[in-house]
Amino acid sequence: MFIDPKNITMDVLNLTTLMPMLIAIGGGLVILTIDLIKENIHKSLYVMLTILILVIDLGATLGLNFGPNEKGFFDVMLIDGLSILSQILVLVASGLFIPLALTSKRFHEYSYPEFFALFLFMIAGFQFMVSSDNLILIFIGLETASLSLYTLIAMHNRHNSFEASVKYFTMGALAAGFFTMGSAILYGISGSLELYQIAPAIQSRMGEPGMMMFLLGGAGLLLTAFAFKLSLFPFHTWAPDVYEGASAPLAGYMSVVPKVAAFVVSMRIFEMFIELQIEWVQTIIIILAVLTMTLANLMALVQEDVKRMLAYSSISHAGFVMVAIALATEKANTGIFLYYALFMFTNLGAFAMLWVSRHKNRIHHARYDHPYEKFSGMVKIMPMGAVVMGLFMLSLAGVPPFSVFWGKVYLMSATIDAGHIGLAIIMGLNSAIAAYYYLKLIVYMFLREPTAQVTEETTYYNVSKPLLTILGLAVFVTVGSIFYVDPLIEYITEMMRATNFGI
Amino acid sequence: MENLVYIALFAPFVGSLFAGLFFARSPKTHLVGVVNSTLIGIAFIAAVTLALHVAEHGAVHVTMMSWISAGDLSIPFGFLVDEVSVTMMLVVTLVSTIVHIYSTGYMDHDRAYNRFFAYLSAFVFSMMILVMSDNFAGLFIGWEGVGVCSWLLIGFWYHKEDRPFEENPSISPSWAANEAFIMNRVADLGMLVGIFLIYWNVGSLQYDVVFKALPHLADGLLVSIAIALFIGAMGKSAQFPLHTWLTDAMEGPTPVSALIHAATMVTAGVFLVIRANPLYSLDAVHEVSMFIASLGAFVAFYAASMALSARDIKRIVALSTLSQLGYMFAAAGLGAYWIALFHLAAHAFFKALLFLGAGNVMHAMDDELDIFKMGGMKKVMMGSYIYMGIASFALAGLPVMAGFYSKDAIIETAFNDGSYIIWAILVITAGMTAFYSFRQVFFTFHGEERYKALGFHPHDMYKYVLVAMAPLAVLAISFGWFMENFHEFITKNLPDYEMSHTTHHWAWLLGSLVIVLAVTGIIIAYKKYAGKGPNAWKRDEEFEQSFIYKLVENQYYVPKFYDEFIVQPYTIASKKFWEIDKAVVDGFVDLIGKMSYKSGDVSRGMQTGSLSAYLNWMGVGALLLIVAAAITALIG
Amino acid sequence: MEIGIGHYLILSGILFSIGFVGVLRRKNLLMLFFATEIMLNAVNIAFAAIGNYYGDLSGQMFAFFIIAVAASEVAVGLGLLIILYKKYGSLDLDVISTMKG
Amino acid sequence: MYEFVAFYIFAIATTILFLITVMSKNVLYSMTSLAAGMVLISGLFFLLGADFLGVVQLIVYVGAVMALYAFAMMFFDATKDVKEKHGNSALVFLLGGLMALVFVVMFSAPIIGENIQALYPVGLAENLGASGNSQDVGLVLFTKYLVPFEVAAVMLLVAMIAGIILAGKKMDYSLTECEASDEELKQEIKKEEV
Repeated sequence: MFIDPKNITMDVLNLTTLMPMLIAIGGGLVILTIDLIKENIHKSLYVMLTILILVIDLGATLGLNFGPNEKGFFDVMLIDGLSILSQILVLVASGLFIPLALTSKRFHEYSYPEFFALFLFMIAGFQFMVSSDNLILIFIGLETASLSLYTLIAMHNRHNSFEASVKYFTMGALAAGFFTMGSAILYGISGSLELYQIAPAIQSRMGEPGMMMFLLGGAGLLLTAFAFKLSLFPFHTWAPDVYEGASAPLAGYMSVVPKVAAFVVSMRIFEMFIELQIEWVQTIIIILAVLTMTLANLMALVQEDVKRMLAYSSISHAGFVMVAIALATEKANTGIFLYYALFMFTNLGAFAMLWVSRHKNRIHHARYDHPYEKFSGMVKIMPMGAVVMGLFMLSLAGVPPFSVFWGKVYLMSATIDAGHIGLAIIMGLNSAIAAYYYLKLIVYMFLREPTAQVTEETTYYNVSKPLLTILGLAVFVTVGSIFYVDPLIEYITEMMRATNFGI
Repeated sequence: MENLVYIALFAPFVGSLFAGLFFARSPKTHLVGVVNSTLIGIAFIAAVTLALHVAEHGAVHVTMMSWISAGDLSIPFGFLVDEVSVTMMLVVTLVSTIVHIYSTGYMDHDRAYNRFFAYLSAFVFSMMILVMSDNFAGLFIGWEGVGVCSWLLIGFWYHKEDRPFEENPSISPSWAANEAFIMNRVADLGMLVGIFLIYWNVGSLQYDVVFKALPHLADGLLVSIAIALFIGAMGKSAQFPLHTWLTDAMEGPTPVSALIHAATMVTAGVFLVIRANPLYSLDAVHEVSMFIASLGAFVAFYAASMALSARDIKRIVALSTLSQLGYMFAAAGLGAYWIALFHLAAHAFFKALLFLGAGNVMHAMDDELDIFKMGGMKKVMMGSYIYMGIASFALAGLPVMAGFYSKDAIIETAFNDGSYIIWAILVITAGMTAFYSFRQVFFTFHGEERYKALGFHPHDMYKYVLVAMAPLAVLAISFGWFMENFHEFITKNLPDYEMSHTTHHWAWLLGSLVIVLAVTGIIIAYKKYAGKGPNAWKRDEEFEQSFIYKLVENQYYVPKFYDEFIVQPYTIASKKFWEIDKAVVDGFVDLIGKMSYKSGDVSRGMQTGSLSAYLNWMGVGALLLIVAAAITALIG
Repeated sequence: MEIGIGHYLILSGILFSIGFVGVLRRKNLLMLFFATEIMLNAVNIAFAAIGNYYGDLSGQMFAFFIIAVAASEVAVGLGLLIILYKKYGSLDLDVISTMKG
Repeated sequence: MYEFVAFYIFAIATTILFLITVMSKNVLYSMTSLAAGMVLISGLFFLLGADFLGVVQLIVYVGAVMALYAFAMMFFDATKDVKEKHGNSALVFLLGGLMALVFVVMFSAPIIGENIQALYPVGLAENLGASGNSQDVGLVLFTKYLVPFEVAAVMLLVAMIAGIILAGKKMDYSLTECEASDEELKQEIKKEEV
């Protein structure tokens, strides 16, 4: 039996859409190959190589043509503004994260070249996830990224990190079940796996009896899967433990990059539902968002460990941003990216500060690596460090004119514009509660006397030049936000206009 | 030009951050002083360039952020550099540059040297926002900013104890700082009301939009807005009855007094009235304007009378500031806005000079303020003597000096307006001004060397500081010569004020009258206080017991009145309220706090650490969503 | 009697729920993984059935990829289990709960 | 009729087998019933005309995945009964039952749309005279779904690396928890390896 070769021209395939991901995957393979050829190369080579690949990847991403209908490879790939924007965020955050490997002390995960290969595969996974509206590719990209991430967490090689990894993994597997079931229902009612075809199909069938059942059921299942990824209440339970178990930089990274990717897919899916006038989805998302930010804030209030506090605060921030999905306006969507672009530097900076003072064993507390006591009187020992950490805390608390403030204001104004005044008030109240636990750390750092264990030696334990560079960069971006926030908004808005939302 | 605007605005801010962030806790370093002075100097150069640009091409308007818009509320954050604001910018940056340089010498021995510069630069930044803003919101932000910085700087030596000063009620820097802040808050409330009224009725806070819309508003409303805004101005410019904070604010370091409580911040009220001139020149608010003028004249006289008997060298200068602010308000109230602005600028130069001179004396006398303990210091402090002499001549309004032109113009305005009472008060005050300012000079620099007996060894300031003060001295002398140019420049923006023919006709007489009075005042002061040897001045105990002296000495008992009738009852009431508060409000707040903690603890319970429980939570969540979906779908 | 798509889908739903019960109920990690496999298998039936009734291959495609994902998850999951077992000496979920609060 | 009988046999059998998987206390029983259930599911795939999928199900699941599980089971020596504490079994079954109920209610409604066109219809290769599920699958998989296919390859590579690393010997030492300097540590590891 013989099948005729299909005649497919390169133009139709639009192969360039694949470039960024191919660079990341190729880079990962190069690293694996180098390791095969010569063992025991110092990790700084891999770090540099990874950064190089990330830069090339970023260049390729920026060089792509994009638009609402820029598709490639049998319409599996979709390079619209949303995709470009999120890829930029992912790559920039990764570029900030990787140099944190160059600490003065050796930690387990960085002794593997595979760490860097897996990291690049993970990035490729995220890139696929955001540049497609095909549910299959989204799923595969998601799983590739997640499986790499589970491994990266476990490679930190402590009791806690295995526990964290297993918890994340198991709940992730359950979420995968929900995602696929939700996709099956969407497929059932529309006969397609591509969002741009699903939306009109659903629209034409809206009136049919029983259709609501499927729509809401499917939305509920998908929402479960993404609420898990975005750590919304009550699907957030993994987050604090995983952040605690992972190394500090990875925890900071996880509070940004996977969430950005998940937000992009949520925007594509749930805003489609909202555009179809299914109010239930909107209501449920608002309820989840409000519950998430409030409860996470309350729980952050009673934490004894700074890293865990930051974990809960990241959950709360995610809840805050989730409101924008429910609004589904251009301004709200712009706000999501603005928020994460600003939050990224501040939060990674804060986690990097934890990393600077990270010890191999816990000298301050039997269980926690970063209890509040560790930071008491820090200003006397490490004045610059205390000021920097204080700046990050103020920014996270939303104090003007630091970066996160603009994100908060923009999102709240988008909320008011959409007519949800009450919601905006709840968001404001939550920011007020949040300020309390950020200030608690500042109080510890500036107003307390250092305890006996806190010395110069212990606070500077893990510091190195690259870490300081990253911190400096983060401070710079956090403090100087007033100067670039306006053009940033313009850029994001422009990208949002070049986006395909299915309908 | 846009860049220059930002440079002028942000150079002080950068300086403040530089000193505050990097050196807040490090030991004193001259680097901070030099860098901050340079940055302010840069701002000054930018202001000069902008002034030249404005003179040639007209106003520069930049919008920094236009997107802070929530719902219907939209507050563009823009800056307007026109003839009025650029004048203010020049004054502010010039005086603050010199004060910064001066402070590097004056604060040399202070432990908190770096902190001082952080605050001082922050003040300049706030002041720049205040004058450069193109809307009332920005103005208010700057207004509050200077208030906060002033609070920080008055209370700079917060660690000083309350000191029992026999002539003074016990005043400490922190007490004075709080007093200034609270009085200003009271006044700011009025201003805030004014701003809200404008926003509700016009729907914008942009100056140009507001002023265009004003004539269409109801008369009553306009009067309310005018009064509300003026209350704000009264607080910041220390007009009666909110004036007591200014003299007490002298507890702050002297450079602060020179910059904030003489040259710049206290003139913000005058600036506000000048800025809002389209409002205050409306017919509907004529009464308010008249009130402003009358109050100004009253304060001018009132403050001058208190200065006659004051013994504290800084307090005298402060009271003279108060008096001169009265002059400015009188001019502004009478519609001569450009003259008010001219006097504001001239006053800033000579008053800053006077204060810095007084600072030199204090520095030399180990912070001794009582002029009765000084005398004959011109031998040891020639530089300061010349500067203070020049400044006092300017203040007294002797010919050729800056003060002569501006003050004379104000007095002429009053005459021209037909407000003869105001005119008379201002003329008499001019004589008193000459007397008390020279009383101070003669007490300090002439006569018997009383300090020797007390064991002081005064010496003059560093040379470079004296050199740095020179520009102020030059301007104190010569600023008046440019009155015509200034007039031409500023009336492009502000309404002109024309003198009538009669006034022109009598101008020489009016001028001479003032001069004669001033010279008389100086001569009396000389006779009384400058003598040496047998004619040396002796304390007249009997006179000091007289009612009038007591009245003036005690500032007309206004502070005492405040203390007895406002502060004390308020304290008692506060104590009562505090008790209630502790029981009810505090309890309530505590309850909220406890509840948040409690609910945090409770919700923390869901985080048992067991993966099984987590999966259950997730499962329950998913199920709830799906069941809710099913029910919703079945119902509707 | 005709077997319609509804039959397959209901079967799929029931199997999914069985897997779900397993996930909620199991305390042994290995057996918990079995339950997730059941859920994925249930979804596969749904995809195959819908694809069949539309006469469309996309459903089968999704099912293929789900199988691939399941296989990968097993590899990573078992790796994690082994290392966890080495450290904790147990696969009981209640034992592995040092992080809480 | 044939389809009817086959479906019910497969359906009831898989349900029972999977219930055993979920309920059994013994890992061996649990795993065996899971494998058997998966075999029966491949039968359902054949019924649905998805021949290739059925074959893959058999090979990958029953062949590879179950072999892995069997290996793991031996590693953990979990042949004996597993003790599990069940706090609230009733609640779990209630939740599961509720979930099943919702699915039953949901899927009782007609899901298939009348005017929906198949995008990749079965019988793609029919006009070439060669029909068969495998060929159709191949055609679609290597055109439309080539990208996901390749990404899945990367995913499998990731899984392989993850498995090797996590189960590898190097994980027995934790650099993260060891305060010794890098040099000492290397020596120690070398010694241990020898």
